[in-house]
Amino acid sequence: MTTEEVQNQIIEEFSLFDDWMDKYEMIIEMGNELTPYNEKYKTPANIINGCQSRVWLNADYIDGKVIFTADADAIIAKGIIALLMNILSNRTPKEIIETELFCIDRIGLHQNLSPTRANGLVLMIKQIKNYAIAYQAKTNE
Amino acid sequence: MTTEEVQNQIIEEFSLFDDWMDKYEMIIEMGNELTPYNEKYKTPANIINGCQSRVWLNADYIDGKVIFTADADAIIAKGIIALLMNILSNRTPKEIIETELFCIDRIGLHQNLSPTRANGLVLMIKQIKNYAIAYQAKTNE
Amino acid sequence: MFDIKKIRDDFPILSRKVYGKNLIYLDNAATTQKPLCVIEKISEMYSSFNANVHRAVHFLSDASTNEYEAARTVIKNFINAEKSSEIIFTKGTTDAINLVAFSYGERFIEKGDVILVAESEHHSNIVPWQMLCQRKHAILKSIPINDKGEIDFDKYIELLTEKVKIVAVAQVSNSLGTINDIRKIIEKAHEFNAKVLIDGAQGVQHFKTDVQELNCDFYVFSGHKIYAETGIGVLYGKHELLEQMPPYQGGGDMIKSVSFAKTEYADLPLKFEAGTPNYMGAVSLGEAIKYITQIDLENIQTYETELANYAEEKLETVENLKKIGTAAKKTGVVSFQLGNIHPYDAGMILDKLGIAVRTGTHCAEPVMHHFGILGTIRASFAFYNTKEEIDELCLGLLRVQKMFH
Amino acid sequence: MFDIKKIRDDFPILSRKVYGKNLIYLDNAATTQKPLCVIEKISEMYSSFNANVHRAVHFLSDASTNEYEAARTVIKNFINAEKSSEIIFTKGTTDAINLVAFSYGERFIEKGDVILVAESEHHSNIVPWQMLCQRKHAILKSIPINDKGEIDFDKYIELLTEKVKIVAVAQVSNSLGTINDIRKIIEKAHEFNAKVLIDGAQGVQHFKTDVQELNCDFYVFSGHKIYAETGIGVLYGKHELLEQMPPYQGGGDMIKSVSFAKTEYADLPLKFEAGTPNYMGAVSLGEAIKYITQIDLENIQTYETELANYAEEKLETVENLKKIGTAAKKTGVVSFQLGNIHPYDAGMILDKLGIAVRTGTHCAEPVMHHFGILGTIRASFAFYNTKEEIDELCLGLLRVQKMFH
Ligand SMILES: Cc1ncc(COP(=O)(O)O)c(C=O)c1O
Ligand SMILES: Cc1ncc(COP(=O)(O)O)c(C=O)c1O
Repeated sequence: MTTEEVQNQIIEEFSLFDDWMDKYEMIIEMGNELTPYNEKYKTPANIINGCQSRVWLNADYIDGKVIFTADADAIIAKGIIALLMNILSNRTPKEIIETELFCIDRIGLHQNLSPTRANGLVLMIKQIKNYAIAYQAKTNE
Repeated sequence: MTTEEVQNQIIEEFSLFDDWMDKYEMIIEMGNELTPYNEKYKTPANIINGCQSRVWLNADYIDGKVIFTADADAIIAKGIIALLMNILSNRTPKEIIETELFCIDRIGLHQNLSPTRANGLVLMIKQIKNYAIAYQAKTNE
Repeated sequence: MFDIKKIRDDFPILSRKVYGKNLIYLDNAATTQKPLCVIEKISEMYSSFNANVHRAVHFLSDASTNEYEAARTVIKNFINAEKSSEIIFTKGTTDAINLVAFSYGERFIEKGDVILVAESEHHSNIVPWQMLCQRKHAILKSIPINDKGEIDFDKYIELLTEKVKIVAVAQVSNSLGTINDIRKIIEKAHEFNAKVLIDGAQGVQHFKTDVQELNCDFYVFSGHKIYAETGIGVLYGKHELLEQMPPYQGGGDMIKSVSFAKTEYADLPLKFEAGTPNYMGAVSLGEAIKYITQIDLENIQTYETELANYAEEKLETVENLKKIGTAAKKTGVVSFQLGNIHPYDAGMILDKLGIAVRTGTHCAEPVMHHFGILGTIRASFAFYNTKEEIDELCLGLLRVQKMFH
Repeated sequence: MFDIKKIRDDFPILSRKVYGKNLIYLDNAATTQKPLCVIEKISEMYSSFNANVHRAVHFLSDASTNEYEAARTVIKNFINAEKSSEIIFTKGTTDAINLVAFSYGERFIEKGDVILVAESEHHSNIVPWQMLCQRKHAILKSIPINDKGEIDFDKYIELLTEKVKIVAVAQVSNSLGTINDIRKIIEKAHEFNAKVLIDGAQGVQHFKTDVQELNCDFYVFSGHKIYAETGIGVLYGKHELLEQMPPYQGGGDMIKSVSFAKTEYADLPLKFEAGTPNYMGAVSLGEAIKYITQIDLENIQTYETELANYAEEKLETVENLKKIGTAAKKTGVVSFQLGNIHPYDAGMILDKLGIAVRTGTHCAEPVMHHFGILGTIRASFAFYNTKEEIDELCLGLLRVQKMFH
């Protein structure tokens, strides 16, 4: 599936719910199901400091694909991370760089990603893209 | 005449004019008729620095009375000084201290004496009272 | 008479909806809402009386200068300063503390001097002193708090020596709500000839403050936390201290005369008000203080105390809720944790219910270190809040717990 | 299309009376009046969107933070900065210059360094540098002006040496109206590796400013002089310079983490915005800039130039009127003396006619020294002024002359 297809699927899943409470329940569930993050990667270098919720991000480059793992101490933040991992992990740098994250808006979670929310998620997306750019540069060397 | 009587007289004189222009003409005239100020008293110690118009004040204590002379470089300020001199110069310290300057308000010139007008007149009145207090203290020694 | 219905009607924002729900605004320690009279005063001033202050001879400038200086007098009376010239308008509490730290520090702080700051202070009452100490090679020490969130008075006394030049303490802690016994703190500091700055940002709006009776050397607060505009604050300082301090900023209005050879500074308060002051902010602050004076700060205090007691008790009934800050004397603020639910998660859910609380460290990280936590949920009250709103908060917290069971 | 009738209707204060006469407001260099859209935006924000910015997760805080940051972007685009983080909100021009003088000075100015400031600068662009030079034992030198009120470029070049670290010059002089050739000044300074601060307080509202094209290092201006609230101003600085500068004030929001042992500062722009910023002021500034952008700054410039030319010519017809400041390039301001009538006397009479002008030294005493005078009468224009108002001014001046014949 392309990143676009994954996003469309997510939008469809969320469209089943009218109520934000149900949406949040879903987000929370996704957070709980997130691939566990290796505690030894909870290094200062991997932390993305938002004022409110701490977010960790680790990247490995394997067989031309970037494998991200991530974690957050707040569950809602973690749920959104899970959602982002579904879309962006295990992709080529090119795919990652080219992906426009339209689904966040469409499922009504844009508030969580407003640059003024001090939760580190915007910075995390930036960081994901930066990794992709770096790995792409490496590949082209 | 008491300072009160002088003030009442001033109020009466000004009451002849409806128009502020005429009142200002009168003030200007009073300024022109002010007892000339001795240039040698234009010392830094005698200057009262308002932002806009410079005001000088000199005091002598003769036979139990305070004789003030004063000057200003703006004519309207000078006119108001003349008016104040008529009321307050050549009086005993006690008289000066006890005088309430009600006429300024009544003839509609309060704006010129608002503490926020940067013309030095409010500071001048303060200074006049300070001289009176100082001379009174001296007398009582 | 305290008529809560009427009072709520005075604040336009309180009738707005958030996500279709009634707004329940419990973030008053961050900033307060504005009564209609303040909002209208601002509009009226800009529509009829706007001109730069102090420097002109025309009608509008006179009018705005009069309003500006009248506001100064209102504030002087409100905190019972001796003179109007002791009231300096600043941008806010932070600006005021920086002014004192720089200007008093520049003149009086020397290498090896000690500055004492409570462990429970807001960053704005820590960092300026840190910066001063760095510049002057002075030493910043923290006065420990106990596990209720109260300043440890015995330890404070131990820290007091002849080397201590400044003690900087909040009237009320913004993260815990503790009312510090500033009278005793000031008295003791003065025995050692230390000067005391009281950060009144969370105190001045809750109870009557008398700077002369307290005998504090400096007192600071923010307009936006006492129902006025943003961008305005107050520094009160004792006249003889302000007189001795060099100016903080240079510019228009703070000088008597300027030449490239020599500049003479103006008298107080203008010496510390360089540039065009925020005269509209000051006027809004005067108006806000007139508004609460008319309601009467004692009535406000009575009502707020009742409300706070209700909140303290009611929150006890929420399972797994752990209060952070349990001082004997508190006001305005209840800070707590909800089981091991992340404050951010709780805040997100409460937000969706229309309830605005603050979550995180509240710009008081040393307090969080003290309690070994990353943050709290903080509900903070104003006199327009109601018991019903506190009930809604408690219901909201139950909902939160259900989601993160 | 520039419809002066419609524009005047946008400014509520312009229809007010003073002493029963129409207000003729010619004191725009001191502060400008506010369009209704700005006044209404302030009311609307306080009535519906007020909450402290940056630190909360609730709806209102989000809304006000978004408005605040949107204003930053509007300003970035308006002066064509490269990044939003180069836009620092300050209290005003004076505050911004003090920030640079302190922070850049703290890091980069050493004993014996030279700072150049034009003789025609506003006190706010002199005194902060004087204070810096005093602290650092650096040397403040003034760039002379000629008798037209223009910076003497040859003398400027003579003053430039490797010792010169900062050149601080106004885009437009507030007392004379001279438009300085800042492009050339900046270029020359950079040849000597000096940094240049441009005081845009009297420029930014009159013509399009592009900080990247100018290549200035710092650019500052005040909100209240560009149709926005008091208490807000802007410091633009090149990113790499701001990065290297230490913070100016300490407090909430400007830090990453605080402990008594160590404090880490936040990234730009927050590093320089300690404490609760004047977010409402910033929003009003964004709104004001949107308003003039919609009218189009080029239309404004065309109209204002026409108006200024008319004023310059018309005032020539007043007997005994002597202009102070006759630069080839001028904008916004006409400064003059009327025979030997004291400016204060003239101002008092004009005031009674409903005409607001400024009299005195205009916070630029060195200029007055240069011309050997104590002060001037200054009429300053905005795009809501009209030729009829200038006619009224001239009639008023005749009246003044009659009174003090
Ligand atoms: C050229 C210039 N610089 C600086 C200032 C100071 O601006 P503010 O008083 O808004 O800080 C002014 C205005 O008075 C000015 O005209
Ligand atoms: C106790 C205390 N001190 C200082 C401040 C800083 O105030 P401001 O941000 O208005 O400068 C605050 C508010 O955040 C506070 O609560």
